[in-house]
This record gives sequence, C-alpha cells and structure tokens, in this order.
Amino acid sequence: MSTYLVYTAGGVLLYALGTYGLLAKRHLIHKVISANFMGSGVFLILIGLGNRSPEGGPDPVPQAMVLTGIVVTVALTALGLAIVKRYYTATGLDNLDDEPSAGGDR
Amino acid sequence: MGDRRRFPALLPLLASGGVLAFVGRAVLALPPAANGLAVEMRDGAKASGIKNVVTAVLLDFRGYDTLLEIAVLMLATVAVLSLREDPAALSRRIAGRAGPVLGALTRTLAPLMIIVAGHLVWVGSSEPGGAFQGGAVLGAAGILLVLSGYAQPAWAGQRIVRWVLTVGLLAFIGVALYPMFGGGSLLQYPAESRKSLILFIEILLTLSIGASILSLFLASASATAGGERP
Amino acid sequence: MTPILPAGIRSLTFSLDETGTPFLILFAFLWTISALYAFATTPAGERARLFAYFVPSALGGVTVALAGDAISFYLCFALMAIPAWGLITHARTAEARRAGTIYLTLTAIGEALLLAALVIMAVEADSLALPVLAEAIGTSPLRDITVALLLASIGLKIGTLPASGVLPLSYTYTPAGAASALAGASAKVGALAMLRLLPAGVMPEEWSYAVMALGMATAFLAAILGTLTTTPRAVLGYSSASQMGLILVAAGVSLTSAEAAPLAYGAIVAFSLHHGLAKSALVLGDDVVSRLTGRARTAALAALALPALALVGAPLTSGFVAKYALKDAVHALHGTVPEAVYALLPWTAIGTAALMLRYFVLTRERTAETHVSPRVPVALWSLVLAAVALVVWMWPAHWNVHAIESALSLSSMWTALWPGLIAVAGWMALRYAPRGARRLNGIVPPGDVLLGLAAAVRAADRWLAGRSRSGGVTARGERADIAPALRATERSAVAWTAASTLFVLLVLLLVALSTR
Amino acid sequence: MNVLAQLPGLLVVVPLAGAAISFVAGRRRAPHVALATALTVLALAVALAVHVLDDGPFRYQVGGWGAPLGIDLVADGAAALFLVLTAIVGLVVTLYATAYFRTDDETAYGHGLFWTLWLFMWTSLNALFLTGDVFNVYVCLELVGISAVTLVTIGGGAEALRAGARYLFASMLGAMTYLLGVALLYAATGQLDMDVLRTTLVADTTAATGLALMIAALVLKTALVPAHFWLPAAHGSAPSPVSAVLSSLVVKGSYFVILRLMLDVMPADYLPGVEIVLGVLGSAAIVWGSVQALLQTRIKQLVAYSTVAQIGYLFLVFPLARHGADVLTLALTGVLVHALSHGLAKAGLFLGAGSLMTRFGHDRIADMGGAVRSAPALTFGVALAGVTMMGLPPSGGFGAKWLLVSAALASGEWWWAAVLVTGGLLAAAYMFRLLSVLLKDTPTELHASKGDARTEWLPLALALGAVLLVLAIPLVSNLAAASNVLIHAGVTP
Repeated sequence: MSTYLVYTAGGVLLYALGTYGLLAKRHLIHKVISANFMGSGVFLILIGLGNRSPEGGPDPVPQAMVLTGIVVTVALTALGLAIVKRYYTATGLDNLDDEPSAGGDR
Repeated sequence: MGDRRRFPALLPLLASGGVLAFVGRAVLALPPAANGLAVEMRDGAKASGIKNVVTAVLLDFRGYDTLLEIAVLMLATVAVLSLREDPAALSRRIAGRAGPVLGALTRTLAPLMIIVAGHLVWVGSSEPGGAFQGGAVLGAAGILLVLSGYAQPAWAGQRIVRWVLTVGLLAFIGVALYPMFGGGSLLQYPAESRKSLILFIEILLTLSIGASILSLFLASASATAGGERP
Repeated sequence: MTPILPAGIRSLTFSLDETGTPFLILFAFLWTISALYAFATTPAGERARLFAYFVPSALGGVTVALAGDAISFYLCFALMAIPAWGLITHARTAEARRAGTIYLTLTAIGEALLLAALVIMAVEADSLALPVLAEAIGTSPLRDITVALLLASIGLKIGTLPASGVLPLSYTYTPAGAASALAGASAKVGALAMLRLLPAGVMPEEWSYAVMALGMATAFLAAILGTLTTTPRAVLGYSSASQMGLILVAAGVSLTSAEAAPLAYGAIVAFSLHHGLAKSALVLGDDVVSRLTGRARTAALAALALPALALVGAPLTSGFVAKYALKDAVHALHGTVPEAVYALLPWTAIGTAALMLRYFVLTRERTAETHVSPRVPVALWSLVLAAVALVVWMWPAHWNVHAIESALSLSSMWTALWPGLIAVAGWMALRYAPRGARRLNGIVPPGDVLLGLAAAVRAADRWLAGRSRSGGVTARGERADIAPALRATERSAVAWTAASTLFVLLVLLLVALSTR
Repeated sequence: MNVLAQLPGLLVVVPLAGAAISFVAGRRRAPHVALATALTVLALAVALAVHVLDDGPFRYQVGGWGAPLGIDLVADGAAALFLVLTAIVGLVVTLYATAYFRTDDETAYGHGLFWTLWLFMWTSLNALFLTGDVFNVYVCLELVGISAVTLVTIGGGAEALRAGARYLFASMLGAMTYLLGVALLYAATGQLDMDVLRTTLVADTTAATGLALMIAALVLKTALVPAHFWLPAAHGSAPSPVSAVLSSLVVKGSYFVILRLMLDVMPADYLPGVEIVLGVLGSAAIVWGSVQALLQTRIKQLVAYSTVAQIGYLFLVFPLARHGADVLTLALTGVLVHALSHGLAKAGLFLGAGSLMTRFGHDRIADMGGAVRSAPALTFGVALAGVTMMGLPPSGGFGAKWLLVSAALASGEWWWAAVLVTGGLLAAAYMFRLLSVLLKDTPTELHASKGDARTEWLPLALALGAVLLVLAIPLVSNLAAASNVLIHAGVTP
C-alpha cells in the first residue's frame, strides 16, 4: 500500500465520522467538532492525494488549498462557537430539537 | 418533540457509511501517480523569484484566494464582535494583575513570542512560515497579556483595535489595486518590487491576523461568570 | 433560430388591417365616450382612483385591435382585462369586491388558458404573427386541444355558459361611464380573438355543432336568467351574454366550413359593432334617466327605445342587419344541427325583447340620484345614440349587401317583428299570472352559479386553513383535515437529523447516478 | 488605468474596500460608506454589462498569470446580469436599511456592524458571479455563508439565533461537501480552472464523484427541496433587509455556479440522470413550497416558502438543456429572466413585509386587515410583487413563464409546462390569501410614527422594476446570448 493511500484513507474515514457526528449528534458543540472532523478529513485527503507526484516533491497547490481551508475553517468554527454560546444564553438549549439541555454532560 | 425519537438512528449511520464507500471508491480509482499542477507551479515560482513554492502559490499565483481568505478572517472577527453579549464581561472577571509566577512568565514569554512572530514572517518567503503562522503566535501573545492582566480586554471593538484589525486587509487591497494604475491587472505585482510588496503585505497582515485572533477570543467572553444562564 | 423568442418590445408588431379597422373605430369611440362620461359623473375626489385603472385598461382595450403578433395581442388583452378589476370594485362595497374577486379569478384563468394556447400555436407555427398562427394550428396534431383552450378562454371573456354570470357581475357595480366601456368594448375583444386566432374550416363537423349548440343554449338561458334579475345593469349583462352566444354560433360555423367562414366573420364583425354601440347606449341610458326629472326624463325613456329595438333586431336597425348576416352564415351549412339552429335563431329575439322590456320597466322605476347637471351626460349619450342609429347606414356594404337590401322587404319586416310582439304579449299575460310565478322575479342574483362557485371556493379555503366554519367550537378531528398533516410533514422534514440525512442521501444518489 | 478592462477586478475590490472602511468609520459614518459603495458598484456593474454587450465575454487574469497557474475571472453576459441585479437590489436594500436600522441602543443590531457584514456579503456575491476557478468558489461560498449566517442572527432574538445555528450547520455541511468534491476533482484532473476543465474533462469515476459532490453541495446552498430545511427559518426570522438580500440574491449565487458547472463546464450527459433529478426536485419545490406558503400564518414565513417554490423554476433549465441549442436558448433566457424578476420582486416583497410588520407591530397575516387604508403605496407594492410571483402579464415573471413554457413545449416534454402552469396557479392562491387580508377595508391602528417614506416607497419601486422587466427582455436575451453557456453550446450571438 502506497504511503499516500494511508493518509487518504485516514482522511476519508475522518470525513465519514464527522458526517455521522454532524448528522446525528444532538449537542451543538459536538456538531461543531464534527464539522471540524470533516474539514480535517478533506485536508488529509488533499495532502495525501497531492503526494502522488512522480517528479519528486509534493504538489504545492493542494498545500495552498489546505492552508486557505484551515484559515476558513478556523473562522467558521469561531463563528459557530459564538453562535452556539449566544443561543445557549438566550434559550438555555444546547440542541436544535427544543429539548432542554442535559445539564450534566456539558 | 425531538427528532431523535421520531427519526430512525440507523439512517445517519447508513448515510455516513455510504459516504465512506463512495469516496473510498473514488479515491481507489485514482492512478497512483499524478502531477497535478506541481511542475507548472515550480517553474512559475522560479520565474517569480520566491523560493518557497507554497508561499508563491499562496501570495502570488493564487493571491486572489488569499485576499478573499483574509476577508473571511476579518469577516469572522466582525461577525463574532457583532454577536458579543456584553463588552465589559471579561474585564469584570480579570481583576488585577496575575500572581508573581505567571507575571514573570508573561514578561519573559510575550516579547519572545513577538520576536518569533516577526521571524516567522521574515522566513516565510523561503521556508515554511508566513503571515498566518506569525499572526497566530502574535494573537497568542495578546491573549496571554490579557489573561495575566497586562492588557485591557475592553479594548476589543475600540477604534484603535479596529484599525489594527483592518490595516492588513486595507494594505492588501492597496497593493492589489496598485498595479492597475500601471496597466496591469489586480494583484499583478511589478517584477522589480514583487518581493518587497509581498513582505510589506505579510507584515501588516501579521498584525491584523494577531488582532483578529485576540478579538475572537475576547469577544466570545461570557456575559456571566461560568457561562451559566442568568 | 426563428423568433419564437419574444425579443421584447422591439418584436411587438402593431398594424391596422381590414379586420382590425372596425374594431379599432368601435373601441376608440366607446372608450373615449366612456372616459368623458366617467370624468363628468365621478366626484372629483374619486377621479384619481378610478382613472388609475381606467387609463391602462383603455390603453390595452384600444391597442388590442392593432396587435399584429401573439405577444402584443396577449399583452393588450391582459392590460385591458386586469385593471378592469379596479373599475368593478370602485364602489368599495362588499358585493362589488366579491364581484371583483370573481372577475379577477376568471380573468386569470382565462389568461392562463389563452397563454397556453398561444404558446402552443407559436411553437407549432414557429412564428408569432397572428395570421400565421391561426393557419398553422389547423394542420397541427395539437389542433383540438388548442382550439378547445382558445374557446374556453374566449368563452370566459364573452360569458358563455356556464360562466354566463361574468358579464352581469362586471357591469352591475361599475360606475356608469366605465360600465359602458366594459359593456360595449370589453367582450368584443373576445369576438376579435375569434377572428384573429380561430382556424377556419379545419374542425370536424361535430366539433362546430357542439360550439353552435353551446352558443344557442347561452342565448336562450342567459335571457331567462336575465329576466329574473332585479337591476337594469344585471339585465343588460345577461342580454350581452345572450348576444355573445349568437356570436359563438357564428364562430362555430367558421370552424368547420371554409366557404361559410367569410359570411360568419362578417356576422361576427356586424354583431360586435352593433351590439357594442347599442349596449353602450343602454348602459349609459339608465344612468342618464336617473339624473333627469319631468319631461326630459320621459323623453330619455322614449329614446331608450332606439337601442332596445336595435338589439331585438327591428327592421332598419343595425341589429336586423347583424342577425341577417348570422342567418346567412348558418344557412350556408347543411345538416340537422345547422338547420335546427337556423330555425331557432329568430326565437332568440323573443328573449332579447323580454330582456329589453324588463330593462325598461326597471329603468323607469329608478329615482333621480344626483343634482349634478345632467348636461354633459346627456350630450355624450346622444352621441352614442346617434352612432347606433347611423351605423347601419355607414356599414361597409361588401360584407353582406343582401342583408341590407332585404332589410327593406315586407316579409323580412314581419320576421323581425313577431318575436317582439310575442314578448309584449307574454309580458301582458304575466300580469295575470298566479302569484307563485311572479315570485320568481328577482331570484337570480347577478353572477348566478359563479356566486355559488365562489362560496364553495371560500369554504374550501377555510377548510384548508384548518379553521372551523362556525368559528365557535371547532369540529377538528371529526373531519379528515389535510392542513395539519401537511404542516407536520414539513416539520419533520426540516428537523435537523432527518433533513441533513436526507441531504446526504441525495448526495449519494447524485454520486451513484454520475458514476454508473 | 483602463477602467473597462479592470471592471471584474474592481467589482470585487471596491465593495471589499467599502467593507473594510465601513468597519473603521464607526457606526455613524458607516451608512454613508455603504451608500457610496453601493452607487459605485452599481455604476461598475452597469458598465460591465454594457461592455459585455458591446464586445462579448472576456476573461480577467488576476495577478497576470492566467489559468492554470493563476485564477481567472470570467465576465460573460449571465454574470453581468447577476451583477447588475445584485447592484440594483443592493442599492435599494442599503437605502432601506438606513431607515430600518435606526436605533440608539448601542448593542442592538450587532453593535452597528450590519453595514460591514452587508458589504462583505456583497463582495462575496460579486466574487462568486465572476470567479472561474472551482476552489475560489469555495472561498467565496464561505464568505457568503459566514456573512449570511451572521446577518440572520444580527437581530439577536432566540428565534433568529436558532435559525442562524441551523443555517450555520447547513452551511458547514455544504462547504465540506463542496471542498471534498474539489479535492477529488483536482486529484483526478489536476485542474481547478473551469475553462480548462471544460476542454479537458474526460469520463472518470473520481472526477464524476467530485463534480456530483460539488453539485449536491451547491444544491444545499441554493435550498432546493428537500435541502430547503434551513431556508424558511433563516429567511423568516432575519431582519427584513437581510431577508430581502438572502432570498433575492444569496441563493442565486450558488445557483449560478450550478448553472455554469452543469451547462458550461461539463460535457452533455457527463453526469447522466442528474439533470433529470434536478428538474424533478425543482418541480417538487414548486409544488411543495407553494403548498407550504399557503399554510403559513406569519407573513415572512409565507414569503420565505414562496422563495422555496420560486427556486424550483430555476432548475427546470437542466432537463430542458438536453434538447438542442434552440430549446437551451429559450430555457436559459427564461431562467435568467426569472432570476431577475424574482430577485426584484422578492426583495420588494420582503421589504414590504418588513414595513408592514414594523407598522402593525406583529407578523400575523390574519391581523393585517386594512393595510391598504393607511399604507396604500406599500400595499400596492406588495400586490405588484405578487403579480410577478404569479407570472401575470405584463410582468417580468410573465416573460419568464412564457419563455420556459415555450422551451418545455418545444422540447416535447410538456409536463414541465404543466408544472409551470400549476406553479402559477398555486402562487396566485397564496398571494391572494395575503392580498385579500391587506386589501380589506377595515380601520386599523398602525404605528404611524415609525413609518418612513423610504420604507413605504422602496418596496414599490422594486416591485415596479420587476413588472417593467418585461420591457427589458430583449436586453436580457442579448446578455444570455453573450453568456459562455450559449456561446459554447454553439449558438451564435
């Protein structure tokens, strides 16, 4: 198995895990973290697949994309946390299902 | 009324499994060797005179992406500022300076971090590094200063901080516009001043990125201690 | 590519042709008179509100005669029809508003049907020019459905059964000036559409027989409904519907026979001109009468006889010529149905005569309403009356020379007179009728079945809104209610886990499809 | 500087500079910065449209490198159309907002940061309409997403925050799906530029998977049923000027990218069956959105569901595009006219709804009787916008319907025409439900003091624009002819 496939497979797995979390986890912080999983998954896939260059050295374009992607994801995550927090202060809810927050597992 | 009760829990699992299968298949279908744009980029970087290819891609070839990326970062900062509940909240929680140990550590670390940030920017054109890395360190230094009481958290959102936040983007816009007056297109740096212009942007960006990270932290402070509901 | 694409304002073609000319003259004359009349009789404070709707409507109503392609025809047609809603609801009473709503709904449906027909025709003909459209649809496999769409749309415009209530509804509450334009010109746009859009001589006989039968049924039934209503305007509305039924008969003739088509077209034009002027004179008439007192009132009532007689088809009037033209057209067809229609045609005049009597009686009872000087209304009205009297003599003779000649013969005088006499006799006899029969008087509200339909729609709307009819104790649960079910479906479809999973499944579907 | 040649770059940088300056200008001066920016961008957008009409589409090489090394902007007829729409709606919304966001409370409405957020959103929309690079699309989408989510929550109410959170997670899901698609596409082809992809794309599992992921992500951002789950809450609970922009412009941004990927970048039948799925979902959106609009009791929810329905029309172009250049021309012109007329009318409708809500002090449709008495121009504006929604003539909506019905009939697939007609009737139903209340002649008590001439007349101006659009159809069809989709399909302009 080639090296690039290890990274890529890890990325795919991480992405699928993140998808499940974003879909099924109720707590909003879980959702934010799951979305970060998805992002990291894609970055791993980009880096992994960008490492197939036979001319020696990795492809710089996916690296640049990942750097841009990381900054964007950081921005999105910051916004996400701010909204989740404000939503919690305003309603006392930590999910979107209108169920009271579990309290203990915060 | 939660959708968890109504909705079979198996379906999200199936859906994620499907994602795994389809993406996995797509990845495995790829040939094990491919160049992408690696060769073109390397040749282009030689022509542009920037030794670090990734920096060349980020700030030169795809500098437009980076311009918008800076916009994303500043936008997120503005967004979080617009969501802040009580600007004075953090000030109330950090009363006075830190104790002797943290104080001494801060006095040692903060200047060091600022130097490291400067170094990261400087080496960015030839080795891994650059404005984002530098900015992150700078922002961390700022957070350290605030938490240990050397800087006022209420500064976030003030006019001077706003200027620092914006100056990177404004400089980038200015540099992007500058070639247009010479008949070039947006971000088409003149060959002779390419390196110095990029360094100029990088330095101001480092300041703004640091301010962004600090503001993101400060603005999300809770309205009440412990983050509990009033 | 050929321009089925509306290139917009630049592709709109306007031109004047032989068909358009009489309509243009009629529309321009009637809209001008009614504008002046409405201006003179509307209180200054309400003028702006009325003319905000009147001006666009008139603009569309006049230019429709000039439209040379499908788009401009449709635009003018709609421009006239839609703002007319504002004229109908001008009085701002509950009835007027209800009439307006029904009118607007029917208009919207009619526009949609016409649009569907025009689009099919434009695609089939690969052109937008009106003459090409009608020709191309005759040989198209979509011919039947297109003609049906056209007839349904025109039927809604001219008040064919079962929509016979649309004309009475649109006249009854409208201010007199505007009403005269709606009565005289609006439905005639439907007649123009027949000439412009219906293909000639291509439909099977059964088809056109059905159309003719529908026309005759409308002519008779509308007359019966009209005699049972209680306001002069409503009577006039039903009379229009009845007359428009006769126009539909002519359209039926043209659909199946290319030889009879010119005769039928002549009849449609004749009917439009004659009926437009006479009906306009009558609509203004009851308003003028209500403004007069004493001897002037008597004189005005007497003058009403001129348009009334014309409608009945008395000799030497425009109505006589129009009816003669229609008879000639029907006569050109052979078969049981055309012959039956031919035999029944004179009998429709009984209905018209009865309507005119009823109108006369109701108008005579109207009391003087305003103290505004009646000078301008009377002058304008006289102009229309003069047009009614003179139009027959200005007739472009080549349409039907025969009709004009025979108008002077004795036998034809008799055929024109007896229906009127029967109606008068019937009216006299009614005075001695049992009380039960007289109670029928006034049982038809203007709008007849349409009102029932509208009530049904409102009930359905309430049901959909999940509200109970009584407003008191709800009967929820006893009746299967679809609205809560729809709401609940949407609620669970937008719940996060369900919705996002659905989206990921959509992703998988797209990927699976793409990589087959 | 040759301004004409620099227009694409300026259309991105000018509003971006406006956003930055408005942030440092302070809350008092920010509205002036926004207005000045709006006027400049409108002038630039119109100039670009004229330039494209005169000289045809052109590419703009940012940084002077050119694809595949650098990023190219593409200025074609369709892009110019959306830019002009954005500029017109943007200017009106900016004017409206100067009246709407007047408050002395320091913490209200996001600490006065509306203007900065709004100019960032404008920048990102312009960038999205112009970009020719699939990764750059990702950055633009995130800019749009972050600004849109924040603007939804700017009012600060619990409902708005909940809607914002849902919107945020939907946005994240879409962004990640899109980025994964780009990663796979780049791994398979080694290209990011749309024009290079158009000429080099060959059948390949990975590339097709990537493109399908990208299309799906954009479908989520465009809120096509069943991926509309985030839209009604977000558009319904945002401040009205924000709702107007979200409904009339933001969903068009991602739609525009779908349009280019499906009809320009990919060869016909590259993703077999996807165009049918999009058409079917579009039809479902028309019916389901309208039915839900009919059931709403609150005015902005009704308008938001109407957006769900109207988005459906935009997707009918994809199945129709398989039927040759003539049908494609008709259908594309149709959806462009629809996008324009819906953009103007929906913005007018949301602004109108906002003014009504301010005046009544609530958002219940049932209790809005008598609006016509105290706010006739406002009610007239809402009614006119309704005319376009229903597709009644003479209006832009009518022109769009005409073109789309013609295309459906010319393609021989008449059922799309049936969907269009049904959609018109359903739109009439829900608009009449609203109008029948507003036009009631009952006396009402309104908060007259809060009314400002701007909030009464601007909705009417937009609605009038949507109606008069019917006169601009030749212009739109010329711009459509100057779009890369048609030029590459072999239709000579």
